[in-house]
Amino acid sequence: MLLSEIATSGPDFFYLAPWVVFFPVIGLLINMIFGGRLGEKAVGGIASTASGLTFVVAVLLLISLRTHHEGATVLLAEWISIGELQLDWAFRVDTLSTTMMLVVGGVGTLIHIYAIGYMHEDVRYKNDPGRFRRFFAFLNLFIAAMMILVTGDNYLMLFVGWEGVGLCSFLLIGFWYEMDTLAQASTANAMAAKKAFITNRVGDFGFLIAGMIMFWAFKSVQFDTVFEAAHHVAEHNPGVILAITLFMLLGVAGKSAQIPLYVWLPDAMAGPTPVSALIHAATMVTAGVYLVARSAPLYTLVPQAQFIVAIVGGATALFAATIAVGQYDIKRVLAYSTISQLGFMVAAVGMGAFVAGMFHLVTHAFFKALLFLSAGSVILGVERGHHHAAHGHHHDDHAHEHNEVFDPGDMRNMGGIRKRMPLTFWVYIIGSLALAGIFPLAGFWSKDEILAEALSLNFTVYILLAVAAFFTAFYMGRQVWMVFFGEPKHEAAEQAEESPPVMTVPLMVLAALSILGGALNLPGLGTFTHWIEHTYEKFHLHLHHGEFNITVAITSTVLALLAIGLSWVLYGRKAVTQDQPDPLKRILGPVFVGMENKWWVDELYWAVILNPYIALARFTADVIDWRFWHDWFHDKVIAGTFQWVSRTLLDRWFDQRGIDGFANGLADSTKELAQWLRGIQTGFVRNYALSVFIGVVVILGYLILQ
Amino acid sequence: MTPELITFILLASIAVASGLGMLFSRNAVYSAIYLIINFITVAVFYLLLGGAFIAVSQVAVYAGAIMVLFLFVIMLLGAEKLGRSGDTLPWQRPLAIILGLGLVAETLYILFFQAGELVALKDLPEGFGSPSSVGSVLFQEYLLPFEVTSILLLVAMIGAIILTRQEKKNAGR
Amino acid sequence: MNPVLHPLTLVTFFPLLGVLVLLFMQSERKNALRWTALITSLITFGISMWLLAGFNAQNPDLQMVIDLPWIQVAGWNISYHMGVDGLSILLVLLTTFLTPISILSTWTAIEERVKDFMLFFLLLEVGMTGVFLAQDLFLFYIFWEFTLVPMYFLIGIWGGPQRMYAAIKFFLYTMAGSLLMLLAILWLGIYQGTFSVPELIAKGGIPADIQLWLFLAFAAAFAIKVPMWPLHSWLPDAHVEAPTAGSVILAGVLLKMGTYGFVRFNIPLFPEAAVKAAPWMALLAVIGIIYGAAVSYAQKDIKKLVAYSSVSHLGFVMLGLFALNPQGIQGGILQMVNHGLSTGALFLLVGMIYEQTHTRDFDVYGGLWKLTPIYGTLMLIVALSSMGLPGLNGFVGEFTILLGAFGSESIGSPWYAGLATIGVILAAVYMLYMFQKMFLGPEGSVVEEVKKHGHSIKDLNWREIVTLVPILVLIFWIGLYPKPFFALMAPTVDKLVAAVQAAAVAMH
Amino acid sequence: MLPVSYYVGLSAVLFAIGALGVLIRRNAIIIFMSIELMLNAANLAFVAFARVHEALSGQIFVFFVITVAAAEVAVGLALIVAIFRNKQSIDVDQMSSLKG
Repeated sequence: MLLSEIATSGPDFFYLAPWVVFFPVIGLLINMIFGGRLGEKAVGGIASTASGLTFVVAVLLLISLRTHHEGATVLLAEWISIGELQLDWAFRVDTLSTTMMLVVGGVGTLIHIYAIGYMHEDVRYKNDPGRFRRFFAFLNLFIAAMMILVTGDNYLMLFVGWEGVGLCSFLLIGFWYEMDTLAQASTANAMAAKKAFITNRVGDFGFLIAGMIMFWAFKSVQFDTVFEAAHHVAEHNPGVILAITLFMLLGVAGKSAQIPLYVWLPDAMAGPTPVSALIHAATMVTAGVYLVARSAPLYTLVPQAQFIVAIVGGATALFAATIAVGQYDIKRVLAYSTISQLGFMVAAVGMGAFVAGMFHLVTHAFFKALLFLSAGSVILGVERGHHHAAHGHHHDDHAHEHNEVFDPGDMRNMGGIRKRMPLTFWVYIIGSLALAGIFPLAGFWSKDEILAEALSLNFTVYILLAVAAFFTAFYMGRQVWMVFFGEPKHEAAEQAEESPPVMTVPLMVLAALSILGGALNLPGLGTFTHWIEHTYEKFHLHLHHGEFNITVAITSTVLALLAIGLSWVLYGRKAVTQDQPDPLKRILGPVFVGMENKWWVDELYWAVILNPYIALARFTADVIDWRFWHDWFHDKVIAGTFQWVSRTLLDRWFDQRGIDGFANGLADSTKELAQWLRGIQTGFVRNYALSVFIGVVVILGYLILQ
Repeated sequence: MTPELITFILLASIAVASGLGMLFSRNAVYSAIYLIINFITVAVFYLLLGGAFIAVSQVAVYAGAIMVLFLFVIMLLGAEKLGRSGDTLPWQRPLAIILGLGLVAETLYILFFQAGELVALKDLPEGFGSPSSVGSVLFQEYLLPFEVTSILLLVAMIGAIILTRQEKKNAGR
Repeated sequence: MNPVLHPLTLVTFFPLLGVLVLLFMQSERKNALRWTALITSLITFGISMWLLAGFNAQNPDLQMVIDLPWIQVAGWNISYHMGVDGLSILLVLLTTFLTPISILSTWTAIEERVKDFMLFFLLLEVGMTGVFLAQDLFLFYIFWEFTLVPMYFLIGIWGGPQRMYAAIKFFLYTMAGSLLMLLAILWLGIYQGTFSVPELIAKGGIPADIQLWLFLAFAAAFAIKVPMWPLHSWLPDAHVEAPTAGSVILAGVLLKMGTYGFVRFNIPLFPEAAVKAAPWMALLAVIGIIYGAAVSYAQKDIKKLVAYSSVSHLGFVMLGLFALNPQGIQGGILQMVNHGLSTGALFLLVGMIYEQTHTRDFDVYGGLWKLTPIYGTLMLIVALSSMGLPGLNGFVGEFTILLGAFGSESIGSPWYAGLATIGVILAAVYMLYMFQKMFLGPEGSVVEEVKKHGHSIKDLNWREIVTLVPILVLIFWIGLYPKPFFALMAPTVDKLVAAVQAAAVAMH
Repeated sequence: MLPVSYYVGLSAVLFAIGALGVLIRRNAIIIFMSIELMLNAANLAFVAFARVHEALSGQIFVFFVITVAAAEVAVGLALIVAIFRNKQSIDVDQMSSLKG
């Protein structure tokens, strides 16, 4: 290639795309096979390097895409090919997938590095250092699966990653599988992991059905083929597209924790904090948003589906935000916040504001990862403090120290931590403000874009989202006041300690990104919009260009500030401790009880779905299959009838009285004869000889007489 | 009464008497000696009937070799006397005697009343029953049976050795 | 070619050579016996590889056919007719592949009457391979019934406490079905004048009403073997009582004889009846999928859970076969292999822990992952494969089956496949339940129990890992790159589908 | 020359005595000797008939009988020795394991 050509066409690194999967797999294998002999540093280093290399590849792809907007598809191998069904292992590089790769690789690497420090302490506190290696193996597996998800060139390959990340989520939620979140022996974490996987499977069921309808409608599940034929199919059979998109929504609801399948995400906080940050905030849960954005050519054809998606997103955003207000666990608040923010994104992509949704996805990845990691830093700091405090008391109340179950994540145990952990405090403030949507942090720009789009596209959703945004600012304010300000409410918080640099440096990087992330898509410039549009150009998809709306921006900023002020009134002036009710409870009464108890949705699911299924399964297994079918029908009816026929009918009546009467008579007479004949067999040789001799004499006599 | 008849009666009485002696003597050694006497008288009968070679064989093989073997075994086992420990078959003995007499009666009846007298009309040719004449028949007409007999003897010999060999149980290996 | 050295004869009857050698060995020399059986089965596997090398994947017809007249009395043309094609090659390979693995798994598990065990095992291999290769109905029937005998003894001698009940039930149940099949075989042999399957297919022309009866008679034998709901009652008994290796072979191969029978005999011999019966078979399959999954979940015994999961998995296979389109049938055949691998591996794994703990009760297990990380990892992979995680073998089979059934014309409605997809969720429910109960949570009481006997629960040893690794390799291979496996059967399946379609068109 | 019938009659008497010995006595050795006596009686008949028919075959037969008898005695006595070793007795009544 000539130099000039390179200059004009730019470098082309598309062939590197499969390496985004290979690098983490290599890292995973190295750690699994040799990890036992390597130290913690090496294991963490290898895993982080593997993750870092994927980021490098993603950056190279980004560079290539700047000149080759159309992207490329890298074919690795044929996968399944039966008749019309042609599925390949093919990697799709375009602006949309590369955005995801950058987020996954970038945030993933930072979290890997952070985890070296975090897991070092975590495995020490929980008394199982051998588990360090497994954590990083799982983390690399996750990166690989997530990369498959975002780079897949067909729906089925996307589904491979889709379930793969679900598996990693399961493994990592259940990382401390023998305890609960308070490190007490229990199956709670394992149950949470199982819950996550099965809830996701319900979503995957929708995905699979969507895939099957798609195949029989389009005879393909490859993106380009499907999207190109979508118009044609929609004209003849719009119901098919509607069905596909709605079933796909079920998948989205599972993976991205939307109503009605969001229930797994709060429980997923049982996993170590880096996992919560990486999987359950920044990357995996956004897969649903990515899926809708990827399927934009389908969704734009069916406004009904779009409406439903948007409503689901908006409702989730508000619903989860209300629950977040009533939570006391620092990570649980963030978890509901994540659900709420995912609702924002889903609502955005549902309305057709794909760029806004993706933009919020990116900025959210920054500040939510930051928040989770800082929360982890806080928890570890409090834990260290608890450790110190316990050692201080070592002499006087030894027994008490061991019996007390201390929850380092309960915000009611904290307070005044800003003095003990200043660095964590500052980055947390940045993350919170970004999430609350305060100018000029990243969250402001992206959330505002969504709200502006909503105002023009779907007013109901706008109302839902605006109220949700108000709640967002409120619960973040509540959290910050409770955790960082006021006086320490527990001696552990009093003695909390700042985290080591291996943890704080990634925090600072993420804080910087949370501040500057908005620059990606400033109003007027629209860098990110143009960038994403390249992907949709091919399908002649005309995206709705949301204009910056100053009214919306001001309204939401005022709302946010109002909410923060309100939270200061309630929580900033007076500390809330474990034994006294939340100040909000006095005002809201039963409504707050509902928020505290997550509106009893889990209980509802147990009552309506899980318990009936378990009862039905037990009934089927025990009564129908075993007692009725196995024991009664087979053993009693079939075998019993046979035995009755053979024993009673044939044997006792027919055989014993009829045939046996005759046969036994014969047998008995034979027996008697034999008994008599037996006497002749004396066993004496002489006796036998006598018989012979008798024979001789008799025969001779006979001959004479003849 | 011809001298021939006298000789016959005399010898026959000895044969029958020695047979009965064998039958009824308590001591097995006596039985064996009675049997030897019996064999020798029979050998004399062979001579009278023109079987010189057979007579000699009878004395040498039967009265000599076989009976010596008997005596040898009797003495080896110390089984000269057998205690009478109640007859297990009480009716065997009378029945056997009756049957034995019956058999003799039947045979004699056949011989003397049905078949008619068997009389040797001619004189024997020269050398009848001599070793050379017996030998020539034996090695011409009866060569194969003769050879088979040798195998029989060999087998009997081996059999006897194996049967009497002391089994060395649990020794060695 | 010399009929004795013909590859099909060799691959079928080579284990008999091992049987002959075993007969002359002392029964106390257990290790020598084990090695002999293992090497015999490995050589048989080698022969099957040679068979594969000579197999032409492009040819849709029977290959390496050997056809010698055997019993030609009174117009009965029974022949020694063997052949292999795309429908059977994978199953033959599965048989020869799983046999050495099962033998290896008995190394320490079977200590009593090792000689007899190995004898029966090799005899069983002869029967199973013969079933997949026989192309003469009479010969097939002989092999089919022959497999019962060694399996009966394997369960009845080396089984659990209820072994005689289970063995007799297994025997009678299967026998009852086969007798109906024998009647149908005799009808075909007498009225069609031949027992040769290809000839019968070529001849066709069986009146539709008779076809239906013959179809049902064959189906009775095969459905019991599969087992299709509601004829599955013998399966949990047989599985729970059988020794580990017996369970592996039972699940891995013997059940496949039923599904194989459907695709080899029922569908091509009676295409019109098959098309007519497809919705009903699909209905039974879907009920089996859901029912098996639900019942699995409620089990307290690990082996029983796996046994009922077979009912569910084989429901998928049946659903695929009666989709009567390429996706469904190819997926169904591949899923037979997948089920053989993953359920076989599950039984192996359960057997391995049972050897140490002597209990299969879920309630006493828990937290094993900490004690046995390798065992836990392998179990996880196999469980994931069994519940159809994409990237592992189970998914490829299940997805193609569901896809085929979803658009199948003969089934006629996507509802069946839609409902069957719920089985995918339920599979996750019971598999994860099993995994969680055994490996996650705090340590179960069994750990203490084992300690009381002066042992501690040990992780897998090298022999056990070697037993499992080949299966794992295939699990990943089929999951990631199933193309060579599909390529083996594609032409044959296409031909079969074309024949059935033609029959379906002729019907209307 | 005496009629040969006399000799045959004598052989019959001797045979009967031998048979009686087999039937009456319990000592295995004496039973054996009785059998020898019976063989001898038969031999005598053979030789007598050979004299009547002037054929040497009769005498040859006697020769064979003697040979067979020798073999028989060798094996028979060996058996007796073996039995004696096991049972410390040669009473045939004690060897009755064929009793039905």
